[in-house]
Amino acid sequence: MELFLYTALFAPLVGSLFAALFGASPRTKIAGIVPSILLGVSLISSTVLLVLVLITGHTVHVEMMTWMATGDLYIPFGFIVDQVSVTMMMVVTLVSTVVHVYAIGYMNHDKGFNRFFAWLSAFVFSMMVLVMSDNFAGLFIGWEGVGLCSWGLIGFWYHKESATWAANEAFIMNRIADLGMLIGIFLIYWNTGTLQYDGAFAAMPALTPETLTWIGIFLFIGAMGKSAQFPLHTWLADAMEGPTPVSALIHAATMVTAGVYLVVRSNELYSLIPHVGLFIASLGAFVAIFAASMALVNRDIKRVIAYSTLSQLGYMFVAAGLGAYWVALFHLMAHAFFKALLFLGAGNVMHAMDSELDPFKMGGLGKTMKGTMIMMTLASVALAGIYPLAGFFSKDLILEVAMIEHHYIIYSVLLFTAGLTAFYSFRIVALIFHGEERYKLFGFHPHEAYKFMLVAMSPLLFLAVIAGSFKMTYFEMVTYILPATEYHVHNPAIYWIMTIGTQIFVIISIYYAYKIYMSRDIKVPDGTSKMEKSFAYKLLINQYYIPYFYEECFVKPYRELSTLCWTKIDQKIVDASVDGIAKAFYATGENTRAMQSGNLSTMLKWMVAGTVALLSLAVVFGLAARYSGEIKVILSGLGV
Amino acid sequence: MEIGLNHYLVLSTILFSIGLVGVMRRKNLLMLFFATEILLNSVNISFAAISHYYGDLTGQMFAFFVIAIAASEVAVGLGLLIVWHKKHNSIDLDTMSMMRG
Amino acid sequence: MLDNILSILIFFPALAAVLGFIVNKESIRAYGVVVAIIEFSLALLLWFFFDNNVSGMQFMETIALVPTFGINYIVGVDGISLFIVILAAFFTMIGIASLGDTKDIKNMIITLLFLQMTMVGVFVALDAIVFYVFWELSLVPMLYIIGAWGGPLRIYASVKFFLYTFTGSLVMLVGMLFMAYFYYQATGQWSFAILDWYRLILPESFQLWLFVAFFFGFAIKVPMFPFHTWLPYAHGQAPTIGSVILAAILLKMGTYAFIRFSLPLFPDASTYFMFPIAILAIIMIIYTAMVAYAQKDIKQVVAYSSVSHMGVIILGTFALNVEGISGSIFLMIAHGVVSGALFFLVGVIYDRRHTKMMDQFGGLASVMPKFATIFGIMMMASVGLPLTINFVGEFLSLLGFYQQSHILTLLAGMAIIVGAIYMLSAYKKMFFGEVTIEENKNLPDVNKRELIALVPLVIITIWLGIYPKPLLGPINTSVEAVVQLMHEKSITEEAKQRIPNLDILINRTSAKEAN
Amino acid sequence: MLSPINVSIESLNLMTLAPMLIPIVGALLILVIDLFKSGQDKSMYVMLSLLILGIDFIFLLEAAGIFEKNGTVMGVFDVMLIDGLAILSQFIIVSASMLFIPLALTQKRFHEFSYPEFFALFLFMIAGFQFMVATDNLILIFVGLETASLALYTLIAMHNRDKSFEAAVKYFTMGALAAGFYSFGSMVFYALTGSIEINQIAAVLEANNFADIGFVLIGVVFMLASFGFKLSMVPFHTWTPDVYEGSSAALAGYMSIVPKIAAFVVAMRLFEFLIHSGVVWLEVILYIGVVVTMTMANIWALVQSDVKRMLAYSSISHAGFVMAAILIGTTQSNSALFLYWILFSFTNLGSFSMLWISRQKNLPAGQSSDHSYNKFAGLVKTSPVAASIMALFMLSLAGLPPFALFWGKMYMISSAVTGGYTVLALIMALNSAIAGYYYLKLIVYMFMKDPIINHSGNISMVNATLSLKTIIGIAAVGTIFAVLALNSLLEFVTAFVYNSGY
Repeated sequence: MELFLYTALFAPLVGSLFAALFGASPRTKIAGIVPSILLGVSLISSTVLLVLVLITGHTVHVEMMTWMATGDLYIPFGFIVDQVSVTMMMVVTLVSTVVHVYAIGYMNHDKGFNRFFAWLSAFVFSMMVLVMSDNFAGLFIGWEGVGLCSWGLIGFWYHKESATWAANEAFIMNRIADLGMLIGIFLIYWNTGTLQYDGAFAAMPALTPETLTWIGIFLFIGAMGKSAQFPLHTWLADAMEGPTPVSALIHAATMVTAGVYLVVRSNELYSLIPHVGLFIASLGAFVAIFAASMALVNRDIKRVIAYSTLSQLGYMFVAAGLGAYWVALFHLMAHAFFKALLFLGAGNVMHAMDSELDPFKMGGLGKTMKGTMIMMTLASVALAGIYPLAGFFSKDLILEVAMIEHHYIIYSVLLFTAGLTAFYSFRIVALIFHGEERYKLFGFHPHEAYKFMLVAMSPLLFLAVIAGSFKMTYFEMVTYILPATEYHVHNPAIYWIMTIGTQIFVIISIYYAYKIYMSRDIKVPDGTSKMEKSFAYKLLINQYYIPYFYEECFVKPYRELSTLCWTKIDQKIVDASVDGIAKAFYATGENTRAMQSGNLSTMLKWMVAGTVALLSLAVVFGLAARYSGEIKVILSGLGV
Repeated sequence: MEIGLNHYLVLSTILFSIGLVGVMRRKNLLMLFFATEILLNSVNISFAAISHYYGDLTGQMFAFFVIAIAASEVAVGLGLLIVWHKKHNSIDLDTMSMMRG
Repeated sequence: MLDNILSILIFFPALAAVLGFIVNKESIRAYGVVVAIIEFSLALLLWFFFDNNVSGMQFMETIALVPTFGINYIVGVDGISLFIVILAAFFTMIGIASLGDTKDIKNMIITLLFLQMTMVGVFVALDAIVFYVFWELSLVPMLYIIGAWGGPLRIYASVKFFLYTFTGSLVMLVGMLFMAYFYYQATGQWSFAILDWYRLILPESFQLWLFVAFFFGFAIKVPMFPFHTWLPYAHGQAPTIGSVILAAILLKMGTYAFIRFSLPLFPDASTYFMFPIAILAIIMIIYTAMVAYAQKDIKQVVAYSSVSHMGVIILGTFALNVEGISGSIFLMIAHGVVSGALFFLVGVIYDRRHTKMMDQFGGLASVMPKFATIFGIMMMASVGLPLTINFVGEFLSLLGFYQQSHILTLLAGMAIIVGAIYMLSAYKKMFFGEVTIEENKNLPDVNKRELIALVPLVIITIWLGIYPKPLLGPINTSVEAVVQLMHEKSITEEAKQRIPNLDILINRTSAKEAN
Repeated sequence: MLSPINVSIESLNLMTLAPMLIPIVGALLILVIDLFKSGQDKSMYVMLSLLILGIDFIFLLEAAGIFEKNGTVMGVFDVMLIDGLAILSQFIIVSASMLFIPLALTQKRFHEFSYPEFFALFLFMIAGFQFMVATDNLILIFVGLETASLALYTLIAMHNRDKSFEAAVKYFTMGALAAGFYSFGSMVFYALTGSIEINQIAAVLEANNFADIGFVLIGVVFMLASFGFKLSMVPFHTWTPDVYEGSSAALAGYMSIVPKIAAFVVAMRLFEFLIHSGVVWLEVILYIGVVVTMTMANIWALVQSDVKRMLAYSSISHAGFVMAAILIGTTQSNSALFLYWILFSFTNLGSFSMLWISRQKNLPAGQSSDHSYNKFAGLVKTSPVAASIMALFMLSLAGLPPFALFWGKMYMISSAVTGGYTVLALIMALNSAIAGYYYLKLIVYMFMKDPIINHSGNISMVNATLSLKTIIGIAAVGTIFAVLALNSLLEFVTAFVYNSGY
């Protein structure tokens, strides 16, 4: 079994290195194909492992070699394949294989073709390390690795200022979160004495609640960074600067879900500290609606999808926070499929509209791009959670969880968000594929993407449709290690009301979306319409002014402070004082060298003066010595 | 009153001070040498007086040595002075300040 | 041969340098390279015969110099110094090998060889005075290198470098003389041998004063805030090779000396001053990182970044536990490799464009892809990405200090954020965006000679990042001995409980006596 | 009624007198030779005086042997006093002179060496210094002092330049004043104790344990003044830079070593018993004097533009540094003094000889002085060896290990530490840091600047001859390998100092 494990893990690395060989040379198909094939291999071996775990329930655990060992610290390169990680492995390998194949077509004309695949496979490798590692340090390796790769891929078109800026923003924001994670790791080490999952979690029940709370908080800060939870969310939307396959793979399916994975992975910790869990859940709920609201008005299809990702992550955190770890994981998996699909569809559209992103400039594309339309529509349906598609099973489950755990506020928030979700998803679907063909005004000549790209997307489509039916099997499997709580509203009445109600609500929203955005008189907004003048619109389109806020309150001050530190403190104070001392000596010399006037009689005067000075001192001392008694008397008289 | 040791000492101190003042004030090299002579001889007086007071000859020996040394100093000094005068035909101190700082 | 391999390591380059005066100008480079290679292979030999399980000094040699005053020529290596010695040999080698066409290259190479002697000497000396001799002597070649081959401000920079360090070390000398005097009072005989001093337990008040005296010498060398201002000038003006050696080896002398002298000699004082120094270190980390961010000259960025990293090293050193100290020693090596490589890279671009101003570049990634890649790897190493050499060191240092103070470590951890900020923005300025300036349009990519220097460094960076064990093992062994010694020597309660007791038996015997 | 004097020759034991007599006899010999057959070449005189000094040296070894056997020896009506200090200082005096005299054999012809009187006076001067150190009788000290000084004035003047005359006159006049101070001081002591032998003075003063301290201090002040002049302590130092600049580089180097060590020995004899018997005032004054002297001199040296003048100030500062030994007054410090001075004499003589070797006949065009910094700019390009050697001496003077002077500095500072003068130790250390700057300045000029004056090839060697090169070679070797000789030197010095009760 180790063999499969290592293949699953290292095949992507090999692919990446292979592509990297061609890094400098002009684009060659081979640099794209070989990594894709290797990913296929990785996918197969992951499947084998999945089957094994599914059937036998055994887990594979290997320790490759020592990494760091000093003092009491011992960190190996250890990898584990258990129910949780195998899920992630499946998701990662599957989606990335699809994306690779898709990208061969998508990046066809890009001169950075080879570089792209090197980065992409490298990303998959680090993601695999992240999910397969059996200790926190290994996790951190993957954690930083995916950060690096996403930096490289967001900034893939490095000649674009916005792209590179977004890349750095993403990296630095993740770094902020990583610091939290690092501290969490330190806490775990100094309290449990190991960084191995099993050891650490085994030791945790013995620890004091506040220690655990701190650990939980710091680890979650790490998770917030990767999963772009508020307030560290701004980078995700900007990350859409990267090529669309990247968005599909990294910023929808895999990397951003790492945070959820972390929380699920440390469920034993979080189940000890429910209050932190509740906080996570609340934050999740907030982010869900917060992101959805921004998605309502945005005029950039990729950003809309990004926000929806954000909001779906919120759902997952609600589930995880409320202790329904397997639900979170399940939604993670389902979401990965349809969200990737959605992104790839958006990619096709972009291709067709040569990188135009404003849906208002499209419309009626359905005629030219049937395949894409079908896929995106189905994906949106799934996302909206209509029976019997994947979204229904995973998402509504989360609602039920909230209900059963009696967190009605969270429940209602999520419910409302479900409506919003449906609305904005179909808003863009409508704007893109239906209604008047506005793109003609802008002289675009859309065309459907390559066949094989569509074919590549089809597995995702398939899964997006049927994933829901795996629910029970999955439950059986994953609850080997996750707390097995069935979430069922036992009162059938309420259950049905809930379900039907939700469905109706969602459908209504969809209907409204179509009604508004399919109407003939949709114009490209020019900032004149009443809605655009409204405060709410401004607030939303500007992402609640949070990016401006960050720019004003962190970025600018930091830059100014740095300049100040350099020009003022470092040069004017620290350095100047050092030079000042030296200068002082030199100046003293310059000023006193006049003493050496070179005139003989001055010299003689100096000698005599010196002698006289000494003499007077001597006399004073002598007198003092002689009359010491009297002096004492006088001093005592003075009361000294 | 008859003259005691202290009077001699006071006298020599006064002479010494005069010598010092001369050394400081005089700008003429020759006068400067005279002043130094005064210094040494003032000391001689008190040496003689003290040795008489203690009644041993050491002091007077010292005085003799001082005289001898004074003489040789004058010899060297005048030599230098003459050379200087040849070169600059002046023996004013202020002419000699080529080196300074 | 092995019995006095250390002396050979020290004096072989010096001898070669003296003979170098005779060698013809044309073939001096080859000569230098060969000598450096021999030296390096000797260093590797040393590593090969080094016994990883001995915590004490190995290959010790003792020659009486001034026995009446207790000055003896004593040298030896342990896990702490071994790798820095190898690093010094290594950097001199690739430094000479990759030396571009410089004016009077003969003097340069001879100076480098002398410099190598002093560097090796500092790290293997086990007698305070011998240590001091090499410590001071190392200033002279560096002074010459900066002053003769440097930029416009070179004389100011070199003199500042010399005098600043010289002043600090004179205070340190007074401290050493005091230490010897105390030893004399305690035992009735003079001795400057460090291993003798280790046995001396001083009252706390003495420790505090001596610690301060030594601190001046070391802190200026490191350099610690606020004594760091000589460094930007030195780096800014020095030729590439000068900066490389300075950053890679010379700065390590200070941090090494902290571990060799301050900690074992004054455990209580070290505990007493731990927090003040940690705060200084944190200022170094954050403040200099911000200053680095404000720079317009890429070389200055790297210079300030190395100050920032030295802050982490200091922090790890004063964690006073095995994890931290091992981490800081490993980080010394790591920072040597990485910042050395970065200075090489800056030199590469400087040779092409004769400017170091970042606004003169932009979009280089498309012009010089190889260069951009290597620079990228090294930058990522410098911001401490896992599986690069730097991460191991930083992780361990911070991990170690976390035991002493949580909040301070949190602050120090900002290193990974601020570091990323200045490095990434610098990289963005230089390599990303469109190529705007005409001269940059067709710059040649890195050539063979430069690759000779850079490729090994990249390999080391990755290799030791993935598999640090070969270094961490010996380091750990020796550090455990040091920590144990500190614990046993410490007299105050606080020190006793801050410095962990490993209850291991220290064997200070050299390998020879051991078997 | 006077009784006939009857003294046995043994009780005189004239051996004690021999080392002084030899140079005197030699000097007379030279004069006589000139009388009979004038116009001999200088080389003959040089070698002759070298031989004489050699003999003197051998006799010194003899004396040293005697001392090691049976300690301190008095002689010639107990006027001569041959103890460790005397022998050590005479060793330094004679060997430094032996290193100096070959410097007369220069490439260029210099006026003074053509006179045999030069060499005669030189030998007289040495005799004077030897007398000065080999007695504790104030008269004899005075005589020795003056003999030496008068000879020295003349030697300076014989360089026969305006500057040298000026220097001679200045030195002479101030010397005369100092002589006045000296005689007055000794008069005071005589008045107080009725004796002119230091050990007896000490005995008497301690007997009535410093009854009228006031007068003692007055005496001390005048002694301080006169020796302050000899040792060029601030503010009695003003003559030093001018005289050094005025006289030839070689002689300047000589002056920075030999007269000072003589004066140091006397000062040691005179002041240490006072300090040990707890005259706090003197301790304070010396403390101030030492610190001011070394610091101020360093600071003035910073701003000099002429190397020789810089070295003058630097040697003032060194003198101040060493004066600390007398203040500390432990055996270690006193032996540190001698150790320091031996090492210093090597280095300093070496560096002055480097100036001497680069000395043209007349001032180079566009130069205000013989040895301006500019003259040495870019020396490494024209003659690297010379530059390296000069740099070596500079580094040694700056106290950079492992060169000679570092060990002296280290031992001196260590003696301050052990003597309990912590602050002083720090000040001494930091002063070497200040001093570092101006020594470095020369190195910077030589190694890092481009030639300013376009000198044709080896300006640094115009005056070079084999003998000069030899001397410099000796100095350089001594400077580099000092550490090897250090142990034996230290043992030797310490033994001598200790056995003579200091």
